[in-house]
Amino acid sequence: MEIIQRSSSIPMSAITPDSTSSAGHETPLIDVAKVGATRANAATGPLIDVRDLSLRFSTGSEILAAVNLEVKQGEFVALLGPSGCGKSTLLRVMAGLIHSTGGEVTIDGLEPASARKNRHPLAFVFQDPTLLPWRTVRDNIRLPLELQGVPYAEQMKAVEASLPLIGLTTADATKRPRSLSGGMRMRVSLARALVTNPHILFMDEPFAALDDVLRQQLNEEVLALSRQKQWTCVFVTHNVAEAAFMADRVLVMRSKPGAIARVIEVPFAHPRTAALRESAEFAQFAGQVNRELREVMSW
Amino acid sequence: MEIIQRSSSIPMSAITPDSTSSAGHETPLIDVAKVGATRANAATGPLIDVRDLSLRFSTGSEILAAVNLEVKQGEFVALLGPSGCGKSTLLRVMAGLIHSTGGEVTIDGLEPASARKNRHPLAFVFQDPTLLPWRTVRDNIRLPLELQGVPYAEQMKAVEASLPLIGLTTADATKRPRSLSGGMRMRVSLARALVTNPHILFMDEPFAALDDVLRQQLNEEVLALSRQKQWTCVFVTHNVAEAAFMADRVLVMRSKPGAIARVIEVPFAHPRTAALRESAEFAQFAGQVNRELREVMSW
Amino acid sequence: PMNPANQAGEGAVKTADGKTLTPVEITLNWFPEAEHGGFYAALVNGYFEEEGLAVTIKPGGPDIPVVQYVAAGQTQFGVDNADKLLLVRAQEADAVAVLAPLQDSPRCIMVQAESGIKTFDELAAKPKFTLAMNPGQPFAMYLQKKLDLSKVTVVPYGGSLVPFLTEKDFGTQAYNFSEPFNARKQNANPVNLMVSDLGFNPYTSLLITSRELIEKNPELVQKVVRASLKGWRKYLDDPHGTNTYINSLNKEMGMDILDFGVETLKPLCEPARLPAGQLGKMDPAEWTKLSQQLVEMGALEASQSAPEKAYTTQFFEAATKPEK
Amino acid sequence: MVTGPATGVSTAASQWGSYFLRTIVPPLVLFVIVLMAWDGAVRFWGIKPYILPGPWRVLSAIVSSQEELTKAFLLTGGSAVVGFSLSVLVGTLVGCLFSQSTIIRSSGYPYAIFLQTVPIIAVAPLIILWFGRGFGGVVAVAFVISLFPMIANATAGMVQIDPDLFDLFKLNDASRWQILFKLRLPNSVPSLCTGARTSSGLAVVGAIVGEFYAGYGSKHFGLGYIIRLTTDQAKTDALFAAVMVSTLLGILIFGVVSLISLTVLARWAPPEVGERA
Amino acid sequence: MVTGPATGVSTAASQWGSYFLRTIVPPLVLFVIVLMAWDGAVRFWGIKPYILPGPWRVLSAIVSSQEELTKAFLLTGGSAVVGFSLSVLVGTLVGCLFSQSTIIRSSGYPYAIFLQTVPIIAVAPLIILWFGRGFGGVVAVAFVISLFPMIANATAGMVQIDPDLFDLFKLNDASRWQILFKLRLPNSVPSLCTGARTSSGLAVVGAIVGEFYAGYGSKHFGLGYIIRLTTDQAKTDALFAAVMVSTLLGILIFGVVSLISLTVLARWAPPEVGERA
Ligand SMILES: Nc1ncnc2c1ncn2[C@@H]1O[C@H](COP(=O)(O)OP(=O)(O)OP(=O)(O)O)[C@@H](O)[C@H]1O
Ligand SMILES: Nc1ncnc2c1ncn2[C@@H]1O[C@H](COP(=O)(O)OP(=O)(O)OP(=O)(O)O)[C@@H](O)[C@H]1O
Ligand SMILES: [Mg+2]
Ligand SMILES: [Mg+2]
Repeated sequence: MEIIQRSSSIPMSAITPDSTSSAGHETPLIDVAKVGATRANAATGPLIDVRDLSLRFSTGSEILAAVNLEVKQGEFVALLGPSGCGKSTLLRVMAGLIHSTGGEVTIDGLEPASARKNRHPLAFVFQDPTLLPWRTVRDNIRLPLELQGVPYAEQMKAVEASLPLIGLTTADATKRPRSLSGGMRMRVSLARALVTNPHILFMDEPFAALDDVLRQQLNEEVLALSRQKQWTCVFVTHNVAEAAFMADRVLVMRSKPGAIARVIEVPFAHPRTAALRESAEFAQFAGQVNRELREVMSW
Repeated sequence: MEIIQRSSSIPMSAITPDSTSSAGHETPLIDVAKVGATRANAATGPLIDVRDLSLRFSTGSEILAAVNLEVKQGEFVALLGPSGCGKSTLLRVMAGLIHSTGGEVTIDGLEPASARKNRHPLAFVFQDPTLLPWRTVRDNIRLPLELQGVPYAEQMKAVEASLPLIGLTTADATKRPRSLSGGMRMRVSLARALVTNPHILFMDEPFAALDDVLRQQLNEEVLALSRQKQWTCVFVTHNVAEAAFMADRVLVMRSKPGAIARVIEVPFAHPRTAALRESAEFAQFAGQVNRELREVMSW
Repeated sequence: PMNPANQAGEGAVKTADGKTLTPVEITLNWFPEAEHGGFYAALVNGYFEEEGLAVTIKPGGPDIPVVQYVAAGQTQFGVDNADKLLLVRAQEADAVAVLAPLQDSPRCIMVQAESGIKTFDELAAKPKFTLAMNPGQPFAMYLQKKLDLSKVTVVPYGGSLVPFLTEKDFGTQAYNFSEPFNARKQNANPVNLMVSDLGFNPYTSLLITSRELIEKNPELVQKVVRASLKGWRKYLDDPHGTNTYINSLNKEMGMDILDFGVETLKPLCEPARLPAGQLGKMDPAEWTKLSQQLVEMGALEASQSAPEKAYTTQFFEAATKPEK
Repeated sequence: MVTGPATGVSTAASQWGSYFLRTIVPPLVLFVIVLMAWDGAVRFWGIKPYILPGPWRVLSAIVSSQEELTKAFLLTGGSAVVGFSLSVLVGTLVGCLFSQSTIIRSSGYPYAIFLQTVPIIAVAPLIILWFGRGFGGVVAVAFVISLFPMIANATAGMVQIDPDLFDLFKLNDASRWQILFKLRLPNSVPSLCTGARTSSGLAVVGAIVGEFYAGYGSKHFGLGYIIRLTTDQAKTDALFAAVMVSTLLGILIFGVVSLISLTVLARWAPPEVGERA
Repeated sequence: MVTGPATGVSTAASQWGSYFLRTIVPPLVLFVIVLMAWDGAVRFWGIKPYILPGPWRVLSAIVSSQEELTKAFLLTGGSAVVGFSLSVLVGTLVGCLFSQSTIIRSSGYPYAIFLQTVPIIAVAPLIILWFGRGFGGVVAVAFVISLFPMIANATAGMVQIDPDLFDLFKLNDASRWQILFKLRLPNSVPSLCTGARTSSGLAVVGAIVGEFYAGYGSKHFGLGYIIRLTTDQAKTDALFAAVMVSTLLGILIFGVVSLISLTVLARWAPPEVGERA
C-alpha cells in the first residue's frame, strides 16, 4: 500500500523491531537521533500524557474521573471496557475534540489541538463511519488529503493503494455511502484515516462491523502498517483477542465514572503473525485479559 | 425478564429441550399438538422457505442470486459471511421489507408480509440502532407494544423487565438516544425487539458494538429466552464463536452475488452454558467454521 | 359563507334615552377624508339619529370593493364613484346610486410647476415625461384615448408621492384636495390639470345601496338619503365640528388638510351651473354621457350598459320636496 | 459529543450572562453601527427626508405617535399571531394529508402553490367578501400569505424519513394513524420549526397587507393603515416609524417562534455546530 | 434499502409511463374535478360574476386575450426568474456568512427578517430610486420578497451538521473556506432545495407586485399590469384569467425548481418514504 509520505516521516531504516517481550516498555522504541526534531520530546517522556482527567457533561453526570494514562511514541495501546464506560469520550478528549472539566491532556507537551496542528498530525476513526453522503467512496477516502492540499494525482494514487487493503474493489470506489453495507462503510472510514499517514492514530472500534476473517486480516495489516510507519495508536475495541493481538499495552476501563482500572502489558514480540493467534500463550493471555475485564465489570 | 405474553404463545411446559446433537434436525423441536393452531403448519414443513431467490437493485448490480434456505419452527439459524455479501439484504427480503426480483420467500406458506400480519408476529433488529431520536430509551423500547395496543401499565412492566437483561439502569431509561454510547443504543434496539415476544426474530449484528463480556452474557440470555419462548431466529453475525454458540445451524454466505455457500449443523446440545465455550469441542468446531468461512472468502 | 343575506338591517339598537334605532352601515371607498365629510357631518350632528338610525361608517382603503359589498348585501350603503358603479354593475352587481354630493370630479393630474406644463397638450408634448396612473381606471383610459401619450412614459401609480417629489418631469394621478396639499407640505409646487376639463367627469362619492334594499325597505333608504343630504349641507357650511371628529378618528388626517379639503370641495359640490338647493342631484344626461364614454373607451360593452338602471333620483326628490 | 461539557465553574448566572453576551449584545452593537451609518449617509449625501429620513427624525416620529403606534402594534400583532397560528395548524394538517400518498401530494401541491403565487391584491376582495372586513379579513390574508411555507416544510418533514424507521413501524403493523402520529409528525418537527420561522415573518406582512384592504373599521387602526396613509401623504418619517414598528413586530414574533423551536428541537435535531473550541 | 429494487421487467419506457401515471395524471384529474365543482357551485348558488366568475367565463377570457397574456407571461416570468436566481445566489452567500459565527448570525438575522416584514409599498420608492423603473425595479422587488426563505434555509443547512463530520474536518486542520465549501455548502443542499421551492413561488408574487409599483413603461405589460388593469375595470373574468396565468407561471417555475431539486437530491437526502409495498 502506498501512502503519502510526509517529509518529516521516519525513514524505514530507522525502525528497530522491538524484540523484547518484557512487561515494561522502558526503552524507547526508536532511535531518537534518527527521528528528527519533530519527535524529539517523545524520547524523554510519553507522547500522550493524560493526568487526573475528569469530565462532566452539562447534563450533570460524571463521565470520566481521575483518568491517568501515558502513551509513548510509536506505542499501540488498546482500550477495553464495558459499553458506555466512556471509551469514545476519552478518545475525543485526547484528540482535543472535547475539553475536559478537570485535569489535563498533553501531546508532546502541548494542548492536543496545537500539537495536532504543529507537529503531530492526527487521524481519527469514529465509532460511526461519518462519511459525507454526497461523495463517492473514493472522494470520501481522499478527503483528508484534499484538505491538506496534496496534489490530486497523489490523492488518487493513495486512494487506489488503500482500496485493496480494506478489501474494496475499484467498482466499489464509485459508489455512494448509501449503497454500501455497514461493514463497507466502516472500512471506508478506516481507509480515510490511513491514507493520511498520521503521527497519531485514534481508532474507535474500527472493526466491529466486520466478520472475523476480514477482521483478522485487517488487524494484521493495520498493525504491520502502524509498526512500519511508527504510528502511535490508541485503539478502542470490544474484542479481547483483537486487543491482545494488536496492542503493546491493554488498558481496561471501568464505568460510572469511567477510569482506567487495569493496565496489562502485552508480552508478545513483534512482528506478530496469524500464527500467534493459534498459540497456547496467546489463548492463555487472552483468557487473562478476559478475566480482568470480567472482574472490572463486576465491580 | 418479564415479556408480554401473547395469548397464543406456548406454555412453558410445551418446551422439550432438544438433546440430539446430530447433524440433521429432522424431528420437530416442539410437540405440535401443544403449540396451538397458529403454528400448525410449521410441523409439516419449514416455517421460512426461501427458493431460488435473486435480487437486483435498480442500479443494476446483482446482490443475491439463487439463494435457497429453510428455517424450521423454533430453529436458531446464524448467517455468516463477508462484509457486503448481502446478509442484511437477505434478512430484509425474508421479512418482506424488500421484494425479490426472482424466486420466492414464504413464511408458513404465505407471503412474508401477510404471514407477519396474520399469524407470525415478527421482530427485526436492524444493523443500525434506528431509534426515534425524540423518544427516551424507555419510550423507544415500548414503541412496538404501544403500536400493538398493549395497555400502558403492561408496556412499562415489560420495559422495566427488559432493562436489566440488556444491562441498562433505570437512570439510563430516561435518556434520549443522543446521549447514549454506540453500544447502549444497539442494546436498546435489541430490547425493543425482545419485548414484543415475536414468533420470528431477525437480528442483524445486534452485538457487534459490545465488548466480549457483555456480548457473551447477552448471547446466553438471548439464546435462553429464544429457546424458552420457542422463537424462530435468523441471526446475522461476524463473530464465528457467537454463531457457533447460539445457532442450531450456521449458513455461510459468499458474495458477488450473495448466495449460501455452506450449511453447517451445530453439534451442541441445549441448554448451552458458558462452560461450552471453554470446551475443546467448541474450539474445534469454531475453528472448522472459521476455515469454511475463509475458504468461501477466497473464492 | 357567501353572500350572507342582508342582516345588518335587522336587530335594533336602543339608545340611553330609550329610543329604538335601526342599525345602518355605510362603507367608504377610502380612508375618511373630506370627500366623505357630509356623511360624517350627518353622524356628528345627529341627523341620522333624528331619523331613528344608528349609523356606523366604515372606512375603506385601496381597492376596497364597495359596490360589490353593497350588491352582495355585506353593507347596506356604500360610497363610491359613478364609473366604478357602472363597471361593477356590468358584472351583474345590482347596486344603485341614490345621492351625488359631488357634481364635479376632483380627479386631476398633478405636475410640478417647474416642468412648465400648464395644459394636457403641453404634457403630451413634453419629451421624457413620466406619468403615474393606474392604467385600468376609466379616467386613465380616457386620457390615453383623448391625448396622444406616445411620447410619455406611463407607469403604475404606486400610491406614493415620493417619485413626484424627486423628479421634475413627473406627473401623477391625484384628487385635487389631498395630494396637492401634501405635496405643498413637502415644499413642492404642484399644478393640477383637471380631468373634468377634458370632458370626463363622473360623479364622485356617490351614496350607493342595493336594489334589493330599495325594494324591501324604501323608507330606510329615504331616511339615510335625507340625513346624508342634511349632513352635506351642514358640512359645506360649517365643517369644523365634523373635521375635528374625523381628525379624532385618525391623527394622520390633520385639521389643515381637512380644512383645505372642504374649501376645494365646495365648487365641486356646488358648481356654478347647479341651481341653488340642488346639492346631491343626479342628471340623467350625465349618466348617459358617462356610459357612452365607457363604451367608447372599451371598458364597457354596449350591451351591458344600462345607465338608467344605475341610479334613482326618487329619494333625492322626496328629500328635497318642500314640506307639505 | 452532543452537548458540550460544562466549563469549569459554570453557575446558572454565568451561563445566562454568556448567553446574553453572545446573543443580545452583538445585534445591539450592530444596530447602533447601522443607525450611525444611516445617519452618516443621510447627512453626507444630503438625502431628502421624503426619500429617506434620518434615524433621528424616525425616532422622534416614533416617540411623538407612540400611543397610536402601540395600539396599532397590538392590533396588527394580534391579527398576525392568529393568522400565523392558523397557518401552522392548517399547514400541518395539509402536510399530514399530503404525506399519505404521492398521488394526493402531486395532485394537491399545485393548489398549495396557487395560494402562494396568487397575488393577494387580486383575491383580497374575494377574501374580504368571504371572511368579512375587519379582524376576520385581516387574519384571513395573513393566513393565506403565511400558509405555503408551512405546507411545504410540513410535507417535507413527513415524507423524508429514515427508511429503517419506516420499516420498523410496518413490521409492527402500525396503522396509518400510528405512522402519522408516532412517526411522521414527530419526525417533521424540525422542518415545522424552519417553516414556522419563515411563516411568522410572512404573517406580519400578511396582516399589514390585509389591513390595506380590510381595515378594522373606525377607531381601530393597524400598522397597515398607518403605512398606507403616511405613504399617501408623503410623511416619510411617520412612514418609516411605522415600518420600524412593523419590523420590530416581525422580529418579536420571529424571536418567540425561534425560542420555542430551540426548546422543542433540543430533543430532536443535531445541535448547531458553530465554533466548538 | 434505499433505492427500491427494480421490478421484474422495467424498461425505461415503462418507468416513464408509470412516472406519468403517478405524477401527471392525478393532478389533471383533480383539476377537472375542481373545475366541475367550481362550475357547479357557480350555477347552483347562482353566484354572480362580480363575486366569482364561472370557469368557462374565465377560460373564454383567457382565450380572448391569449396573445396579451402570453406576452405578459413571458415578461413577468423573466423578471421572476431573474429575481429568484438572485435570491438563490445572495441567500446562499448570506447563509455562508451567517454560518461563520453565532455572533454574525444573531446580529444579522434581524435585518434578514426586516427584508421579510417590511411592507413593499413602504420601500417601493426607495427600490425604484435605486434600481429604476421597469425591469430593474421589478426584479428588485421579486428579489427582496423571495430572499428570506433562501437565507433561512441556507443558514439552517449550513449550521445543522453532524458534529462528527465537523470534528473530522477540524482534525484535518481544514480552513474556514474548506469547511465552507466542502462541508457546509454541500450539507446545505437539501435545505437550499426546500428554500428554493418556497422562494420560487414568492418570486412570482414579487414580480407581480413589483409591476404594480415599477411597471415596465408603456407598451410592455406584465401580468401585474393586467391584474391591476382588470381590477380597476372590475372585469372579474379577465382578472381571474390573469390570476390563472400567474398561478400557471408559479407552478411552472416551482415545477422546474422541484425537478432540479429531485435530481440534485438523489445524491443527498434520504429518499421519500411513501408507499413501499
Ligand atoms: N452528549 C452527551 N450528554 C450526556 N451524556 C453523554 C453524552 N454523550 C455520551 N454520554 C454518556 O457518556 C457515557 C460514555 O459514553 P461513550 O460513548 O464514551 O461510551 P463508550 O465507552 O464509547 O461506549 P460504547 O462501547 O457503547 O461505544 C455514556 O454513559 C453516555 O450515556
Ligand atoms: N440501495 C442500494 N443500492 C445499490 N446497492 C446496494 C444498496 N444497498 C445495498 N447495496 C449493495 O448490496 C450489497 C449487500 O449489502 P448488504 O448490506 O446486504 O451487505 P451485508 O452482507 O449486510 O454487509 P455487512 O456485513 O457489511 O453489513 C453491497 O454490495 C451493497 O453495496
Ligand atoms: Mg463508544
Ligand atoms: Mg449488513
